[in-house]
Amino acid sequence: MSDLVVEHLEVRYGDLIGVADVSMRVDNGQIVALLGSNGAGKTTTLNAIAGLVHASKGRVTWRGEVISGQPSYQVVGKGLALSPEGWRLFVSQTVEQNLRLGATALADRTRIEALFDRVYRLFPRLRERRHQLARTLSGGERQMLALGRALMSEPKMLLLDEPSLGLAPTVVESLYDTLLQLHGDGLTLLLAEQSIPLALGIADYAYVLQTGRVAIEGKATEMESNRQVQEIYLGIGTPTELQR
Amino acid sequence: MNKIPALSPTVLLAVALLIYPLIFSGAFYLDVGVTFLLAAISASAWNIVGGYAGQVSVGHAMFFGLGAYAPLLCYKLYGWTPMAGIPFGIAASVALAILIGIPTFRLTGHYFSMATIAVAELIRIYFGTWDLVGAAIGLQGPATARGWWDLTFRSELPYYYIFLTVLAVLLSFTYLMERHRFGYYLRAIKVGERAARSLGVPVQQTKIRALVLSAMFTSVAGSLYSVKTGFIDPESGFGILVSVQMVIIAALGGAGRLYGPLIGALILIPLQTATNTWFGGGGTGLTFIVYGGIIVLIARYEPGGIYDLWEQISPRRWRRKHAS
Amino acid sequence: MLLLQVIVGGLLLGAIYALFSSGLTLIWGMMNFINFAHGEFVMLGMYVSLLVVMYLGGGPAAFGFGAAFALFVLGVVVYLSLIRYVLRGPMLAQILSTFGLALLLRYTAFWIFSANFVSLPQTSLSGTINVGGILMPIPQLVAGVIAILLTIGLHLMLTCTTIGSQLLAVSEDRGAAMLMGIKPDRMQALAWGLSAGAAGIAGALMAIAYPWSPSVGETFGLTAFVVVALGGFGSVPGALFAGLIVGLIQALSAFWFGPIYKDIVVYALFVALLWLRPQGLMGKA
Amino acid sequence: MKGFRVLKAVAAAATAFTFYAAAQTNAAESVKIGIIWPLTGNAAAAGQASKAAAEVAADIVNNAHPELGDLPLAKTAGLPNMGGAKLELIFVDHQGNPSLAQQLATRLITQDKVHVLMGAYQSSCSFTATAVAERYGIPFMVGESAAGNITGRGFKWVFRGTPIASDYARTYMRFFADMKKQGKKIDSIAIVNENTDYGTSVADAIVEEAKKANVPVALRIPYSASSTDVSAQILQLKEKNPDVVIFISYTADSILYMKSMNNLQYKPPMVIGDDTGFSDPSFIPAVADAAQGAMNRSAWAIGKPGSTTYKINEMYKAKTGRDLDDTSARNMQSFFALADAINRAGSTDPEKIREALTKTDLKPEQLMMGYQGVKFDETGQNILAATYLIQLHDKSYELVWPDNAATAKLQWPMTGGKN
Repeated sequence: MSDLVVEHLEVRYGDLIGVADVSMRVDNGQIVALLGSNGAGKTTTLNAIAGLVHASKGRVTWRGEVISGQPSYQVVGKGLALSPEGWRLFVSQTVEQNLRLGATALADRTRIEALFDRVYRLFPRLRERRHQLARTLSGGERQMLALGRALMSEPKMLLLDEPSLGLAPTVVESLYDTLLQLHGDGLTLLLAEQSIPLALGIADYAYVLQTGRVAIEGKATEMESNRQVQEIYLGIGTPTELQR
Repeated sequence: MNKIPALSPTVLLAVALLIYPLIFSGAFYLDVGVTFLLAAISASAWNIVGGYAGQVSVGHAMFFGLGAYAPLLCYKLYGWTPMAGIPFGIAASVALAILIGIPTFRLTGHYFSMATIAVAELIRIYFGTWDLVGAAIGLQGPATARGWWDLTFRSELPYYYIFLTVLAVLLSFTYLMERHRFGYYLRAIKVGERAARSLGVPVQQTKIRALVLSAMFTSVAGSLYSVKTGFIDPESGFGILVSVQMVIIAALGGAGRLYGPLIGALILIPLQTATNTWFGGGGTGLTFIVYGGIIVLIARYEPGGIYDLWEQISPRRWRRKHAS
Repeated sequence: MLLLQVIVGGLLLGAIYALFSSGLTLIWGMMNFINFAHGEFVMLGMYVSLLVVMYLGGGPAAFGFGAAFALFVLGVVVYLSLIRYVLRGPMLAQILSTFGLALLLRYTAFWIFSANFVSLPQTSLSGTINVGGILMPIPQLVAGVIAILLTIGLHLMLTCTTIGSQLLAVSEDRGAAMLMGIKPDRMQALAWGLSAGAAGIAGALMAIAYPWSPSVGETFGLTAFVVVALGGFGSVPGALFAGLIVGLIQALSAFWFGPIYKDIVVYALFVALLWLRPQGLMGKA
Repeated sequence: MKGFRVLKAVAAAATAFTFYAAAQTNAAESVKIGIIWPLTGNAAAAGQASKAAAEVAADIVNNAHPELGDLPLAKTAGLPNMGGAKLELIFVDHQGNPSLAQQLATRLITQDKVHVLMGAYQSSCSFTATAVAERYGIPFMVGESAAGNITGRGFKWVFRGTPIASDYARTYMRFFADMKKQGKKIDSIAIVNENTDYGTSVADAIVEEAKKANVPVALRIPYSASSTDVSAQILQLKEKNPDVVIFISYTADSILYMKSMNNLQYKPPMVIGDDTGFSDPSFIPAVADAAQGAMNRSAWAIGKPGSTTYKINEMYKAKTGRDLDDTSARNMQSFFALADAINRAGSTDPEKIREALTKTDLKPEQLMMGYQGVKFDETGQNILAATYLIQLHDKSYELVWPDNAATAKLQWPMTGGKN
């Protein structure tokens, strides 16, 4: 049975359409990649799943429960955490405060220390800088903090929106190592990426979005050789997120 | 289809305003009518910069006050007809608009509102200490008219039609402005300054022009006030309530709409008059409890102003909006 | 010596400005919302103090807490019943709602307590102490010191506690805060409670030394706006410094140029500063 | 047009209400007095107190009060010359807004058909409201506004019962002259005035009279009545150290001054309050232990138990729970003068009432105030209006000047507070 099922999702921003029709599923323990050019609707899809924007049509089901229509502060409590595009850290607060905020939805408060420990073991840099303001961190450190913060709610599934954007190649590499490690620990991942080789390198399954619809889907291994995918990226499809 | 429904409310409104004095000929109702017209003029003047350009000034009393002082000052100093002061009021207001527009328009949002409040308060306090303008005691107009040119009438009727004419001029001007390129510039600025700039809109210049136009008409409103009342002091010219009333009337009716301020005044002035008539003599403060309560309810349930409500319930507009 | 005396007086008053402005700056920074009824919260704090003294016979500590608690509850109620609905609306609807609220609160107090001026009966705080020739009236001294401590306390609460961290998170990025599992509505209600509560205590502190009537809030409201804009919207330390500075400027200009010029000087400096540094003294650039 | 219907409905409702109000009383037999005061806004406290005073005055005229001695119209019920007609008061609230005062005067005259008008506390509102009365030819009694030029604008229909700014100033100068004769040192005075029309006009008058009387004004400090801190002013005074400080202040600020002077240990030889704030019933309880010996201008004195004024105060106190203050008492006195003129006119005809007003000649024993009488000059100003000086002894004011009326001995210098 699939953990996450998205059926015919549509999101409107006033008269603008962010996502026209997206259906997808993520199975327990999978890594699923969500591909597409800038403006194809990746971010909107993730935000709709996490409850940050409202679906105007369609529905999202998580482990048998319909979660579309629920606000994100409820969704996160069900084990589904989103690390949003651009990380959106609380830059005027310290590293530790950011992490603690990540644990807000945690039902079992006694787990906090263990979770801090896990994050600090994963990212020793964050332990060193735990009293520093988030705005003083470097790009790579910010990514670590964003990931760590999302992990603090002890999610079953992690939604990551363009985690590698704007990072140096070596930093991206270690990020993906970490993701694989987390996956090994049993975390399900839904990963939105612009960079195809990176995402397909670790994903089991992939969806390609174009103008707010699923254009192609398939096993990651098959996708890598699919010509259509390449075409989409060469700009045959137009970005339409802001189109009527 | 578009032209007729847009025209007929205007005609109805014009006829209604023209014949109001014939139906309500009592001096008190005429005075309420005059008060209503004055409120509509001030709020419509504010609307140019506050509504159309979206620059919420909470200090428009500075122009109102300058306009109000000028006629009575001319009368006091030189014994001229108060009418002679109106151009001086406009000139002073335009100068002030340019003077404060250049620096304050660099500020956005609440900072602009705060700066306008501060400037208006500054002028109010200063006028309260300035002997030439009567300091705290204020200035009086002619006690009895020397002739028609003193604009000191026994009846309210001439004031009513003078004010109505000014309102008509102002609204026609605004109507033309809406359709002129300048009007599009203003709307672009209201939606987003950065986007407007990227579309080639001269943002700073447009905002200052809007403020100057708004200041001119606000100044005229102030002159009309002091000529009709025959008295002005710092509080009734520059008081913060004068500014706030313009904002409230425009917001209540619908800011950035041609008839928004008019509709706002149509609601607020009778409301003020009615609550004061019914509860004022009791002295319990019920006047303002009811008045404040109604304002809160409107803000709570109809944040876009009454004009929005009207659009929602008007089936013709509804259909048009959803046809596209 | 005389000058030093003037400075001390200005700072003590400025401390109270700081306290009630810190409440205003909190919701201003967090929700980008102008509250025209903030001065009315101060006024209600004064009346609550009077009620506590008259009917419960409490001392300064009791009426301070009473005012803080009553106004906290009022702030939350106001948020839940009114503000949350206009928060997303146009700025004009916000002005409309809080201006209407100000009238409603002012004249409800007027109805209940009449227009007459009242003052608190002599409390246990009275007398003057003399520190090296500088006279400090004990009520003002206690009020000023408590106000500074409470403002610092509010700042520490925001920066050092989990709940404060959650409040700031909502003000910084509402969406991201929701992703953490924070309910913004609850935090904003809390912010309104804290804001009104701070105003309430400030009212209680003013009431010790100052007679008042229902229209007293008007004056405080305008002062608070200037302090908040000077200090930077949303900055509690900014409000503290700006409050002290405004108190000081008022006292000095009243002494040097005469009391009618003190507001002129404050407004002129304020306008000048806005031009030079639009984000305020300590605001985020 | 929808909005038009709303306006019409409101207007209709207002008309209906007016008819309803009119139907409730027997219009033919009563004299309608329209009274315009600030019942809300910043000056509401004064307006409310004056409203209660006018209601007491109407009660005295309308019902038989033989216990009140020579007070005109007290013995009889109603106006004897008009077959016992009653006075009917219609109060309206101008909120301190001159334009609204104008509109309300119009309403009272044209809708409520009042026979006479009274008002309007703030000078600004008196200016505009009296102009309407003049235009319609309705007598207007200015109860309390101090600004000099309310009368003297060539108006025929405006009368003022109260003394005005220049009267007060002359009183102070006569008092100083008296004191100098007794060997008190008055080499310089200071004036501290709130900066709206009231404080400014009184302070201007004092400066002018002081010049004539050769009393140096060492310092004049205008300030805003909404100040929350007055220590800077007190330190300025302390620096100049004048012999007498005159405060022209409203309520909150006068209390603040007395408290702060005590706190900052400043005590001039004498403090004189110019009525208003010093006469507010809130003043004494708030500063009794800080302002002992402070003087106050007042034409009103409660008097000894059993006196007419004492009885009036008891009636007022039963209604409001507070003592009658000077401001309200002056309004009340103006009201009596107006009622007396209406009675003598024997008619509600405005012209007859106006004529009766010009012939008013009330003697001191017919008054509740310490005036030398009520008699209007051709501008409408009461030329016999005068004032006492009273002094705070323990928890009440005692009349200390002029000597012939004094009930207690003047203390000079003042004792101030505990500090």
